[in-house]
Amino acid sequence: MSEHASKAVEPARPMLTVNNIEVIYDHVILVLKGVSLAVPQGGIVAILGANGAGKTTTLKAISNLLHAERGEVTKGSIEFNGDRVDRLSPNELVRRGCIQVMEGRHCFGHLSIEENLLTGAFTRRDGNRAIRADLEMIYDYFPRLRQRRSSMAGYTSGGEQQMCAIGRAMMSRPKMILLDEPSMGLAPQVVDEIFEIVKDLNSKQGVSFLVAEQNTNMALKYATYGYIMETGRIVMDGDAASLRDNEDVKEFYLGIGGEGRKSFREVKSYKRRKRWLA
Amino acid sequence: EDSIYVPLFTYRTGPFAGSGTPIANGMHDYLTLLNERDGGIGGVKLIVEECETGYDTKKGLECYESVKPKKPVIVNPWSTGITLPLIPKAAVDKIPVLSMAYGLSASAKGDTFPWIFNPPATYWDGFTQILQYIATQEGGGVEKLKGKKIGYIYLDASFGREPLPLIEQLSKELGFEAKLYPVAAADMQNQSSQWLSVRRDKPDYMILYGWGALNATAVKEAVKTNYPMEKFISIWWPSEDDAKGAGDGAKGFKTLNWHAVGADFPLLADIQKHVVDAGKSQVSGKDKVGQVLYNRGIYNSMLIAEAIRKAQEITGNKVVTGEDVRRGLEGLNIDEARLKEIGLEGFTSAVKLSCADHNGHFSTFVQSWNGTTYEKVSDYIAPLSDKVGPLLDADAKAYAEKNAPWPARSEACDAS
Amino acid sequence: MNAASETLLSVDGVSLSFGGVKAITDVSFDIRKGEIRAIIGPNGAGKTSMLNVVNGFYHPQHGRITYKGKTRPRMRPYQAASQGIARTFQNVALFRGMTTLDNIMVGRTLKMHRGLFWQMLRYGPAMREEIEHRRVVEDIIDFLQIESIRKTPVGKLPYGLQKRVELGRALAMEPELLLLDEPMAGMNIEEKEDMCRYILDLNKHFGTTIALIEHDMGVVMDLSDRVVVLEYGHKIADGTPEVVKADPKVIEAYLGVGH
Amino acid sequence: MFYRETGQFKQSYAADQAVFPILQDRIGLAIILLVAFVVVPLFGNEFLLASVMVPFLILSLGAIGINILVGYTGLLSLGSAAFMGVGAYSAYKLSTIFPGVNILVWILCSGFFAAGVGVLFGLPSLRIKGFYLAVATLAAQFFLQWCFVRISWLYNDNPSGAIEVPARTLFGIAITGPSATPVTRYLVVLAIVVVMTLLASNIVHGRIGRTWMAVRDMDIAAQLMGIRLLPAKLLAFAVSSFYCGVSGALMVFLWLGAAEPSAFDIKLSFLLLFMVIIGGLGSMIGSFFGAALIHILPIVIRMLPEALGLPIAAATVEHLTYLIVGGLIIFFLIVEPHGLARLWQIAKQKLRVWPFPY
Amino acid sequence: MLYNIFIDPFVQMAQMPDLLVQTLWEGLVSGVLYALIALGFVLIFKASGVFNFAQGIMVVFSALTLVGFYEKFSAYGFSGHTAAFVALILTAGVMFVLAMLIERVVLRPLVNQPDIILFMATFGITYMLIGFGEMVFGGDPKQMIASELFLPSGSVDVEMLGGMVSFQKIDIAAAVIASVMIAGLALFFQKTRIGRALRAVADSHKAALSVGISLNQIWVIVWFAAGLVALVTGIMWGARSDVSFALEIVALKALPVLVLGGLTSVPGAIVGGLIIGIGEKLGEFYWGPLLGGGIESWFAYAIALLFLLYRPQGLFGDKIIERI
Ligand SMILES: Nc1ncnc2c1ncn2[C@@H]1O[C@H](COP(=O)(O)OP(=O)(O)OP(=O)(O)O)[C@@H](O)[C@H]1O
Ligand SMILES: Nc1ncnc2c1ncn2[C@@H]1O[C@H](COP(=O)(O)OP(=O)(O)OP(=O)(O)O)[C@@H](O)[C@H]1O
Ligand SMILES: [Mg+2]
Ligand SMILES: [Mg+2]
Repeated sequence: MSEHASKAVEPARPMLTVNNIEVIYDHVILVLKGVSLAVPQGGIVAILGANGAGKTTTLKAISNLLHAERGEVTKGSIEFNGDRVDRLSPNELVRRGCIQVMEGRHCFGHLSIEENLLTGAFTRRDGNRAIRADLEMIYDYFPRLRQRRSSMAGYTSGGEQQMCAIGRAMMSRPKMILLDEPSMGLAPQVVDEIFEIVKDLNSKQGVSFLVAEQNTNMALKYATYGYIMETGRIVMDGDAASLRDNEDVKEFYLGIGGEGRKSFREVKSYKRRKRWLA
Repeated sequence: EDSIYVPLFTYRTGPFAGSGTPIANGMHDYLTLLNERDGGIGGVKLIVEECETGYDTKKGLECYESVKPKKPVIVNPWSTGITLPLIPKAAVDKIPVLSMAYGLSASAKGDTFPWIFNPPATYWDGFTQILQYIATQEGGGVEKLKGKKIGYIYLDASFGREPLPLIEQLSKELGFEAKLYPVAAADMQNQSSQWLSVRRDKPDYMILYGWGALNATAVKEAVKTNYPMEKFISIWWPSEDDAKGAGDGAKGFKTLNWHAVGADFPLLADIQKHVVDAGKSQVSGKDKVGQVLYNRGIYNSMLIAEAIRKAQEITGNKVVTGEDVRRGLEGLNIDEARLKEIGLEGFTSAVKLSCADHNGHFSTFVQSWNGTTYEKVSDYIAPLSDKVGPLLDADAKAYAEKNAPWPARSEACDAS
Repeated sequence: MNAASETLLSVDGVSLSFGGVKAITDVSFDIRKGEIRAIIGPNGAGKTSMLNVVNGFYHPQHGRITYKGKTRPRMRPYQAASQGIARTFQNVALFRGMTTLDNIMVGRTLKMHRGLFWQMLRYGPAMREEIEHRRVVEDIIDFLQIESIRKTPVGKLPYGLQKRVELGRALAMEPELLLLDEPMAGMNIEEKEDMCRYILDLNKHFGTTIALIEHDMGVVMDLSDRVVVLEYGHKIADGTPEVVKADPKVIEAYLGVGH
Repeated sequence: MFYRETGQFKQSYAADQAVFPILQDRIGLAIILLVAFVVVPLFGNEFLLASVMVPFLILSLGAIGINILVGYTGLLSLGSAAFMGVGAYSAYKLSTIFPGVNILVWILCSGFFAAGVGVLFGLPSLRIKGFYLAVATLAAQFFLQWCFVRISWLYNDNPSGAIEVPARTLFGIAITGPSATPVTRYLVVLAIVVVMTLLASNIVHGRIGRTWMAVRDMDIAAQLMGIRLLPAKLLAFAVSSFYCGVSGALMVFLWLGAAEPSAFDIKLSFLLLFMVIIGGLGSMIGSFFGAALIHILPIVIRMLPEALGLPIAAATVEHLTYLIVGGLIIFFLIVEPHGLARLWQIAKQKLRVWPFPY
Repeated sequence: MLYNIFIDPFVQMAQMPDLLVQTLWEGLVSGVLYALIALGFVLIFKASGVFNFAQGIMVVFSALTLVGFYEKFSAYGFSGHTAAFVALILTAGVMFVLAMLIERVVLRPLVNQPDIILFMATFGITYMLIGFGEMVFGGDPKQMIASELFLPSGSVDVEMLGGMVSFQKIDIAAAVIASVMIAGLALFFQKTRIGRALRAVADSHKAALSVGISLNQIWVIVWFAAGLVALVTGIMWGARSDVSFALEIVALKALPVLVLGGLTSVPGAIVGGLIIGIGEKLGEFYWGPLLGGGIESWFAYAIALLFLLYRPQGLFGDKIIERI
């Protein structure tokens, strides 16, 4: 593993560190088997991995939402800004500046889009004016939301809900956003836009990101650092550029094996996925 | 060691606890007194045990099953719902059932129901007693009821519905007009529409057959509608609390009763001394001793105790069984002299049951609420037995037919 | 693909609105038997609504839908199902409390006929029927390579696998027309490749007609025979992938310059 | 250690589709049946049989009925006690109109009347959902209860207003009425409950059961799979009410012996619903667990002070019972919201991986 | 027969308009009282998606606590009004502690569970409150301390329409208090930050957690508010009949009201209450005798059912979102 190599390129002190955590669902299902990762201050870190690798679980463990699904962190620790946070309530974590955008939207269906966005500002104490300004900012990022601002979120399209969820998280003015599959269900243009927004927030406001993403291409284009997960373990990590050049990653995550990008029609047989470990 | 097991089914919990608690206390304290003061009955200690039914039939039956192995000499279900399933069981299990002025009215017929006792009067008796009282208010006999409008507000369940056939028959015979105001159990505390109808119909008299919160609410609503209280007469279940809630307006509210109110009897003084002051009672205050339902419990236990005594007398055994107590009940004869011995002179009228008559159809009187307590305001009124009798006979017969094969009475009658 | 093959479904001038929101405005297109037809467009363009109209979940205010030569004024969802229209959903709509196997078995409901009486006895005809269909379902499970999660409650599966189970459930209906709403969202390249194979195999070997909504342009362009492009409920282009890809309106509205 | 399925390969889909595919489960079931049919009647005293087991089984049957509706089909109903009442009253009427026919026939037939009424009140379920539907079924509860009071034909104009169970026999042995011994009553109830549980379990494991669960989990998707909601829901109402009806008839005929309309009041509806929830929605065995927790546990608590020789007043015991049962309900929900049945599963799961924690 | 159903009642109404007015007033008052109970349900449902079975017992419990405290104080010789108001404040305190306990012990561990599980948990709470309440207060009915709390008694009798219509002062007070409370709560939900958060929580616990809404805090607030509503309800109902555990049954009356108005709507509670209250009284008074009376027990449900068939989410309830 390239543990020491990663140390060398770490740009700043870590904002978030996850030390060797183990997660169990329902008291019996062991899902994460010792996951460690770090997100530096002002970094964009991607977690990549197949379905069921445990990306979502990792993010939920960090944001303390596991509890609500009868999951539990049984070993290891999580630190945010130098403090242990694995015993905090989710809202306390949001107050400290770490918010998650959950996979699969989870908008408040009975609230209008605008009300949804405003709930994002629940923990903020900096007054109405600032909140309004941010609302405008979100609408500028996602003009589609402005059009639908008074619709009930439950009736909007999948992509609109995804935008709403991301916008809602941004409304809390976080220091760090945990993004779970932000590009899912979004039109290609909007995917580009989202990542541009990520970059924008990162460079202008110094927001750090931890992104779990299937669109590896995109993720590695914008991320500074990446982790690859398989069945509950981190199997590889490295800075984005080195991952992009790794042959295995190319083959399995970027879909550009030796001879460059293939057509989806030409994939001949069902390949068996290569496992690094286990 | 020798003892007689007397279980008491009580309900100190649940929505009817307000009525159940004083009854339970009365029953319990009387029997405890016998143990404390006299060492039981005829020298045999009573084992008095409460089983909490919560006025729930299923729990009541559970109580029954749980006391059955301990050979109880009598059971007091204190709920019509619990009584009914026990009626056929009693003969098989050989445990007499005392359902005092509730339960199945027809069980007064000792020939058909040798094991069931429901003294001192049935709901039908009660209804005719109220009618007669009304008639005397109108200055005469029942013929005075002609042309009168009589309202009947009742719990819309078997208890309240039982008098309906009688009402129908009597209204024809006596020429009064009956107005019915049923109150569903779920609406006990919400009777405004019934009382609106009362306002519309303007009945000359109102008769109440209610239970628990229904009574208290009815009195309040009657006060609210300005119904003249002296014309509002209830069967024997309302307590002091039921009238008190309505404030001064409730003065004049009337109920039937067959025993005195108040603690002014030697026996109750003894209870005060041996039981309450000794901390062996569960009453929450001294003033509770002597209240209507407390004394109802006293009366109930007096019947139990006297039946046991009678059973001892008949059989010559000290430790009696359920079968003996059944005979004791049939031979029950509490005359004035005996009442005086017990320490309850003037508490109630004499009680005498027989093989054929398990009820006695005794007279009751009317008492009136004066703002703090109930006062007796009428003489003892006998029921219209000629009207009620045939109904009872028919019902007992019908019961036996419907429950065929209903066993014929095999228990011999003691000569009395 | 034979361009002249017969039309399976045609949509004529369909308009759908919810209160003030116009989801679809006067859209017409057709799907030919045996083709893979893609529907693309920006978010909120009305793609999902279009599928909902096709299988009778929404009833359009205007326009006609002709399926297998028959026009129905108000198709009910179960009618659509019984005529061979199956679909998957954008927000996975599996029966979360049931296992993978049971979910796929539900897809066979229409093909099973034993009534309450036999079901109650279970042994005998009902069991035979059950086993017969179980065999079909096992084939599907094999095909989709989800053997290992056969008895797992689907609520606990990761998103990607849920999508696969959903496909399996739709396949169990042996559909003639399969509507897929973003079947590959939330999958990585490798899984997408698998999914593409499944779709192509279905299309080729079973001749299933497929209507596909997808935001991954690589997939859409590689798989589909023809593409419809919607924007704000209007159809803005229709044709082969090459034509559509080159259409400036489509580039502006949807693809962006990068693609 | 003992609960391992390793090595138990299924040779056929038939074996795999079995309701109890694992050998140990089948052995366990056999033992339970043996205990229920042989050991309990031999060694149980009257109280155990008459006041614990008979009610427990009857309530379990009712709970299965409700589980079919609430747990499997996801339709919240609070009218189940009334459907039980329909069963009881129709069994009563039938048995008095045709006294010659065996009472068990009528008890089972009463289910059909309940089913019919259930279907009628199930009609709104197509439009109304969730807690709203619960209130619609409350209409059934109160309306039917009102009928039980008002329509005196239903109780043969008995002045007591109650239905009273006539004594009836089967093969010359009294099974209803006062002389039916608790053992006979227990065995009759047990036999009926076992058979009906088996049938219900077959239904829910087959096509119809899957249809119901599909409707429960996502009715829109179910529709698009070709399931017609109304027939599916009405069938669930019918089967569920059938079970409730039989359970109601059994309740009056083999348990209570006589019943007033208030025996079928809203409290019973709630109680049954809670048995199902605490036992485990969508689980047959859960219905039994739930009935045990809600019916047997209070009895045990009530008897404890006496058994331990603690002098606690009956009323206080009752208060404590309420407190403890309430507390336990909350406790179990927190430990496992999916009910005791799931807890049982997890226990088995742990047994499977034992001695490792997971 | 048809005459009795369709004509006679209206003839009666026309002939005795004073009784009609009185009936309407009684309906209005019961409606308001139902609405009060319903309001407690709505509060909790709207704010957490929990259908609180314990609301009925909370009404009883709060009323008993109030009377219990009052009895304790007056035993120490405080004057009526002082004792009553001190008791009132202490009772509010008790309700607050209760809310905290419920949040800590019941709701927090059950976050994000299905509605029906939380519903069940409130049943556990009901059991515990019954057991605890009966243990502490006993089962006897108690008198509500209405006059000590400056609630008016007696009635205003107005001569109108050829008869006497009497309005109970306590009913007028109930109507006023209920209206004020309902208006306040409606504004609170629609217009404030917390109100918005409450609705968000009801929608999805998980999503609410993820945006940093403190469920714990919100639940305490809401259950406390529901406790206060229960207290007011208890006082009002208690003044009508006694305070006893029998009052619990009344809570069932709130269910049709709730459903008719929509489980999530504060104004719905009052509108539903009025429709049910008035419908029920008119039904019982004018049409009830045709069926032998006593139809009130199910009539309310029948009305609610009819409305539901027309609008499955109740008159003002949030739309049930069906979307694929
Ligand atoms: N609530 C739960 N109970 C039990 N197991 C769960 C639960 N949630 C997730 N799992 C299991 O945990 C594993 C990891 O799931 P997770 O959702 O974290 O994967 P993922 O990497 O995010 O996958 P995807 O890319 O599909 O979103 C999966 O095998 C899944 O079955
Ligand atoms: N039931 C409904 N009520 C109100 N509006 C609706 C409803 N269904 C869809 N809409 C609206 O119609 C428009 C089209 O929605 P649709 O779901 O079809 O979009 P889509 O093309 O599938 O978008 P995406 O790619 O984001 O999934 C959206 O703006 C949506 O808000
Ligand atoms: Mg994930
Ligand atoms: Mg869509």
